[in-house]
Amino acid sequence: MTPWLWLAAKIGFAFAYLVGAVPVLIMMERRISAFIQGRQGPNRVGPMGSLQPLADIIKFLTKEFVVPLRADRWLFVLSPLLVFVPPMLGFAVVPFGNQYGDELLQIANLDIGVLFSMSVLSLGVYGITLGGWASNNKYSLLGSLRASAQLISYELSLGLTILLAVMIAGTVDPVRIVQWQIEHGWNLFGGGSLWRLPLGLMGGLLMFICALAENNRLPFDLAECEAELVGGYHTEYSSMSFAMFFMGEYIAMVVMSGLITTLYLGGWHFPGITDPTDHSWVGALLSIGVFTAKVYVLLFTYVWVRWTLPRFKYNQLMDLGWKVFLPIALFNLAAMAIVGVILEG
Amino acid sequence: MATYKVNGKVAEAPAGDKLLPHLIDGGTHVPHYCWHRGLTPAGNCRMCLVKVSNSRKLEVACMYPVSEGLEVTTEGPDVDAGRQAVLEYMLINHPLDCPVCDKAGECDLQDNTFKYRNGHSRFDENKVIRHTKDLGPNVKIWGNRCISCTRCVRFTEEITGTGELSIVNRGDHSVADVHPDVPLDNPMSLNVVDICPVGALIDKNFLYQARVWFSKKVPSVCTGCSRGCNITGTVLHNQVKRLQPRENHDVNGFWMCDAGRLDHEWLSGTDRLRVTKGDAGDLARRLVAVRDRNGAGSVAMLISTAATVEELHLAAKLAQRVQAEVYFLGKVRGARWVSPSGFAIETDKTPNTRGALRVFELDALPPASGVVDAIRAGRIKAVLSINGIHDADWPEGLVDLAPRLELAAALDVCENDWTKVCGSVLPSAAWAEKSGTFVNRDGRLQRIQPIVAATGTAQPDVVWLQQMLIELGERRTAISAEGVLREALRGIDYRQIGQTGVVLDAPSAPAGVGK
Amino acid sequence: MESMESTYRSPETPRGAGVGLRLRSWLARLSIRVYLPSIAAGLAKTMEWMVRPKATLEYPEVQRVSRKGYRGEHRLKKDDQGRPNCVACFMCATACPAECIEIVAMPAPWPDRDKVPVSFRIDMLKCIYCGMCEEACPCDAIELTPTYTRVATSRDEKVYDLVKLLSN
Amino acid sequence: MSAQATSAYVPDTPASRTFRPEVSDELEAICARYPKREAALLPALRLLEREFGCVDRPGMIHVAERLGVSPAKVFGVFTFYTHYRRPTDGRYSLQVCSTLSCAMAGSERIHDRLCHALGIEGGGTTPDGRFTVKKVECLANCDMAPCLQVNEDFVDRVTEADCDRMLGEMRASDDWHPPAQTYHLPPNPKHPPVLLAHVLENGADRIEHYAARGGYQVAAEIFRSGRNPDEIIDTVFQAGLRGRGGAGFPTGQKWKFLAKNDKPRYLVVNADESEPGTFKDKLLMDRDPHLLIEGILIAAYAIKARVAYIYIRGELPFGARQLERAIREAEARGFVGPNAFGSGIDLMITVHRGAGAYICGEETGLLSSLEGERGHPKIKPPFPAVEGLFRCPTIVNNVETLCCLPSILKHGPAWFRSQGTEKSPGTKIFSVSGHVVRPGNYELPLGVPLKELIYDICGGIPNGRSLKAVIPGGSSSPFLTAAEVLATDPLIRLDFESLAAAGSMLGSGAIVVLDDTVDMADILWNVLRFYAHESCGQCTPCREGTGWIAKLAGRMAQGTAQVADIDKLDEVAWGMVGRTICVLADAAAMPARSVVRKFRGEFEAKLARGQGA
Repeated sequence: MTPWLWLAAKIGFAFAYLVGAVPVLIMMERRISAFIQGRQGPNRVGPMGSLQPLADIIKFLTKEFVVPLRADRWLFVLSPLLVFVPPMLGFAVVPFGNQYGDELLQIANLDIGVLFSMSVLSLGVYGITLGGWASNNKYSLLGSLRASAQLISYELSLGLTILLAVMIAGTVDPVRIVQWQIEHGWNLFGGGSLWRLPLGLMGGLLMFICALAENNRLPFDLAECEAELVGGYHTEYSSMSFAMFFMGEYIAMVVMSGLITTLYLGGWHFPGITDPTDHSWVGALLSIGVFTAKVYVLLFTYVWVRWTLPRFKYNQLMDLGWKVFLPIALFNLAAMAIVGVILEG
Repeated sequence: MATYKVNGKVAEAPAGDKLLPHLIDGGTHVPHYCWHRGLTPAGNCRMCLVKVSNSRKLEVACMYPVSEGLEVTTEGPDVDAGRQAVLEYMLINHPLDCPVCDKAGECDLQDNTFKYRNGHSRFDENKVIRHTKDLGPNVKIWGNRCISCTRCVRFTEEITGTGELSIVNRGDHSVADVHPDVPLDNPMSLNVVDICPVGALIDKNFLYQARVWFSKKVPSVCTGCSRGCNITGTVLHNQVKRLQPRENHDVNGFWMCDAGRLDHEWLSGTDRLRVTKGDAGDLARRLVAVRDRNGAGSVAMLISTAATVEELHLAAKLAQRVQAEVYFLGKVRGARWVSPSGFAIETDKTPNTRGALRVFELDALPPASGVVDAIRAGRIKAVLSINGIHDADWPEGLVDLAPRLELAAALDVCENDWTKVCGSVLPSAAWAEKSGTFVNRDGRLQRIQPIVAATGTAQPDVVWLQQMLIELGERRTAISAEGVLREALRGIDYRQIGQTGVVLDAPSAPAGVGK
Repeated sequence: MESMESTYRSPETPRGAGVGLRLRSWLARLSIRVYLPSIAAGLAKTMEWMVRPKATLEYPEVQRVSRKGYRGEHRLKKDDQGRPNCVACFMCATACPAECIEIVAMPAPWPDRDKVPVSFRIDMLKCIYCGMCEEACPCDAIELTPTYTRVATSRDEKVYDLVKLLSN
Repeated sequence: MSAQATSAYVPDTPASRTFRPEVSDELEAICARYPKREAALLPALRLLEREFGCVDRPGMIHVAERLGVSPAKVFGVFTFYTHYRRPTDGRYSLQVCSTLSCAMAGSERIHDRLCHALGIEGGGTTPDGRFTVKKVECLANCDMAPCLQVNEDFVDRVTEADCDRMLGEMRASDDWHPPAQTYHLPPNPKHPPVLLAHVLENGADRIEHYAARGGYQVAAEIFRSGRNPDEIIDTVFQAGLRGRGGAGFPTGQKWKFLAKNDKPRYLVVNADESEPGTFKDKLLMDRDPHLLIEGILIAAYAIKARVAYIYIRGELPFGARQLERAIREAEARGFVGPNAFGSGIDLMITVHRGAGAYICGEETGLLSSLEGERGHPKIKPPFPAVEGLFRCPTIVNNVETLCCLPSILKHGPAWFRSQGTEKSPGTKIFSVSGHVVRPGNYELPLGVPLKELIYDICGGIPNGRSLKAVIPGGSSSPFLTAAEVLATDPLIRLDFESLAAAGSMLGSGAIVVLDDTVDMADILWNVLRFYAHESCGQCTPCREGTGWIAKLAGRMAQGTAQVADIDKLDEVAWGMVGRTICVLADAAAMPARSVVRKFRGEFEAKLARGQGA
């Protein structure tokens, strides 16, 4: 197979992987929320309600796309795409499996993959901001402003925790970070060194919390806070354009989970299940499976947290971001640097 | 006059008078059943027990004479205990079927039981069963509810003198009844239903028509004859369900006749006019046009003596404006009936003959037959009828002569042969649907007021006539019926008339207008 | 954070406490500050609920059995001869706070009672299912059934007449 | 039910009834005896009964037309009185006395025997329309208990064998009458009778006999001498004669209360002897009617009444016939009628028959009845002496009271006062019935100890039984227990004061003696049933209360009541006292209260047994 075909295949797989996750996530979200509340959740369409997302999609597709009066039509149409596309790009550098033959199961093997994903992921806020502004609705605008402020605030802590993982592994190439973890141990647990254990734990936890904030998930979904802002930045969106926001959010969650998996949870590897040297199709599938499992455990936690914790107030959100997480992340990074230099030269 | 004390307060009454009416007039609550102001006292229900200083035991106020220095106590534990005991006895054989009893809601027994009893009965025995049957064409009796107060018996003996009712059997089987072959069928028979303090005697026409607490009661005046009995209308769902007499000692006492009482069924009849044919302004112009074409006196107005003083006043203005000849439409039926107690049912079955005499300043009203003669003579070219009687004595030949008229128009309440041939018909509000005043045969000005709303496009004649007068430039704006009355009879307004009326002048009762 | 502090006041360290107690106290304060134990407890609680049996019934396959005293749709009871118990006394209409009962009465054709309804209409859309009519009924004629599932496709259908109420 | 309904006796009702001309004239003659035509209503109904066998609807309409009253009024009056023959009554109406003394003597068995023999239920008529059996209230024949009335004739001391025999005879004949009643007077050695001195003598009811023993001398003397009527009133007043009907009001006093106006005055003789246990007036009227007539003459003269009515109860047709005949005899001699005794005074005496209503023994009820109304008592004041019959001053006196007058005027007040006690002078006839060896009428001076009367004069309790209770003055007087009767301190004497002090009353002097075999609950039920049946229905407490306590007592007699019902009966009875126009409610309530209080233990034991079973 030619490299181009491989590339096309991997892109196709990644696209399907991400888009396919959306209905699964919708279903997870609804069923888990129902279970936590003692309900059944949707279970009528298809076996166990599995076709409910399909029904939702049909519904969204058949609904009317309404552009509000005096909205900025172009930006209004464009912004859902801006939310939808960047997370997908971020997945390009995530190694979602080991390798099959010579071919790494990663779309683009960039040396600075981590930095790429960081930069691309933060683009998502444009879609939100523009969408809110283009709606010509004060609630939407407020929601989008909140979203951008929130993103900026937590981007810092997120970046610092990513840097922590990079420092532990000593590389910015995701593949090699995974490799390092296979060899030494998960970054979450300090990569095989006892003194790094608290730092890793703290970093992993912080990264997950910041990911919640980045993805506008509860308890940090101030941007679409119904009580105050109707629907937040997507108040005016309907039909498929609303679905794009929706999908974008879920895809961002998947990508973020993939990133956390890669940086802190040992990527596609799980001792005893995957063999890094097995480059057969079996090994490749197993590694994809492990990666998927880890990602979905994280996604489950997203949902679980959502139906457990109440929404913060905006001032609390900002306090937490700037006064707690940022110092902790900074301290973590400094400790890593200083102690690392002292202990390991 | 003797001075006595009621609950410590000094009162005065002629010595020897029975206590009860004076207590009630003095505003003291004394429950009673057998006593009725319009009947001789019987003293048998034993409910009006009071404590008097001259007697150890409780005495019935309806039979106890006022005497100098008497001290009367009408409340307190002793008196209440006595009344409670009497009520308990009264209730033991009473069926307690208030839920299906038409009297419920206006029942003295119910009210007093609510006031004095605790809802508990010590009576565990079988109740006495008495008859339920028709007493006559209008009255039905539920004997089980009868408390043998004999009000109805005394009414038929003292007021109508017909004596159809008596208490039959004795002891706890006592119940009011008629002789099996002689029904209760006198011209005032339904009054026994009003005076029955419980639901034993029931008006068959009102039977199960309404629960009284859902209905509304509006005071008015009967239009059944020139007596002008004061009445109260019971209304439910914008329908007159029943008419009852209202106390007015200058007119009808406590009573009214059955004919007047049942004279409301046509109000919601199918032959009521509900749709306007033509238009008031147009009609006015055409009347003037007829006058202009044929000269003064070519227009005739046929006004019924059921029209109110206000309507007559406006009609007089219109007649003046179109230089019309005025004739009057009446309704004279039967023979005068006077009860031994002096209650009279008049032959003039319209309420306002006297009012017409006064407004038109006539000594006698030209009868409707004059119109027919005038049309035959070719003098009259237009006839406008203003009628509020649903079965008036229309002059013979009028309908047949309609083709010879240039204009036939009617303001009427019901469809009849005449309105069928009229080019313009303006539906009028009937007496129960409008405000106005009548002068009864004794010269008493009394007031009616709307009991129900008019249906369709019907309007009070006061409105129609004012519209016509406005069209003719006689008036600038329409005013209320009361305003028209002030115009017609200077210095008299509705507040002055009140609920019992005012006397306008010395009586010389007119006999009504024939055909 | 101020509001949080005000809600979760840190436990004071008792005066003259030993080292162990002081340490525990400090840890407790820290844990509250960090929220994590509380969050963990919350997550545990939601997890517990997730695995519990569900409260939701799979309607309409599984129908709820109405508890005693459930106030659903009305019905008019009949006696053993199939005649309505109702004597058209209007007590229900009088008691009804929603004024949704409309009765027209007529004399009874049977000797054992005076009055029967010729028309008995309940506007179920006005009804607030308070059960006062049942309380007020002296003849045990009207009652609220456990039925709660009746649907209609027009307003008129929800005005129940005598026939409907008797067959309800 | 249906079988019975088809076989029930349904008489043919004609479309109209009209009196024959001679009856019509008779009616006019009757009407002429009253100032108002409607007062002839009761006699007119009697005419209907006589002419057409019953009072029916068309008959009532005819009478209404003739008397100028409404048919409903006639209907109301007719239904008030129980003694008129109903259209559904059979040829022979067998009326079994069911009140106290007769009930104790077994009238229930007689009734059941008759019903069983005829195959009908009580109150029913045989399908052939021949026999009707019903229970009636006291027939004033208590010493001859049990008593039966066949149409208008009395049968004394009926046994079950008599029933069968009589039924056989009645089946065979269309016009059967029992043998004429015989009278007896038990020996009374201690006190020679005054009023009853001649009643058993042959022909004592004839004017010849009466005149021969000095009768009408007093009246003749008074009328002829033109004495001042007030003198006579004073004489009676001084004699201290007290009313013998029950209340014991001084007669002279009553006469003095007469309103002084120019309205006509009426004397009304209360011969409506219907208090259970009383049978004295019946004897006087049946056997010595002229004594009464002389008394009437004296009283009428004294009170300046020119019209006297004798209201005799409907159940005593023989007495009425005797009186009418006696009046005719007196009229023939010129004692009664226009120009009586040649004194220029016109005096008319009319016998007016009642028709079976105890309440007509109450004076205002009697006056209502006499006016042709339902016998509803009237509210006092005004008292009859001020405004009575036809709204004129009226004196109502008992038969026995009037019978005392001739001897008082003959012998003087001092003689009268020499008998009896200070406050209750004179002799009084005591009607003793129930469980005594010699029941009957005893004329004794007032103040005789009750104990002495029962044990010495009447021979005590028969069959070795012991005394349980005594009703000293008719069933409306509170009961006395054996202990009270036998006590020596206070000794209960038969006078107004002594009995009032004992918590009871002398009443009409009807003494019913109960031995220890009786069930007091049965007795109470019997008494209260009587009052429930006889309440006129005018006042609420009496109308409903008598029925209620009778039903309560009924359940007690049957043992189905609760112990708590004893207090309920007591309270309900108490609620009736003093709240009504007349004293019938009190008359029912007072004995009821005395029985449940004095015999409470017996009631409790019985009801407790009933509940246990």
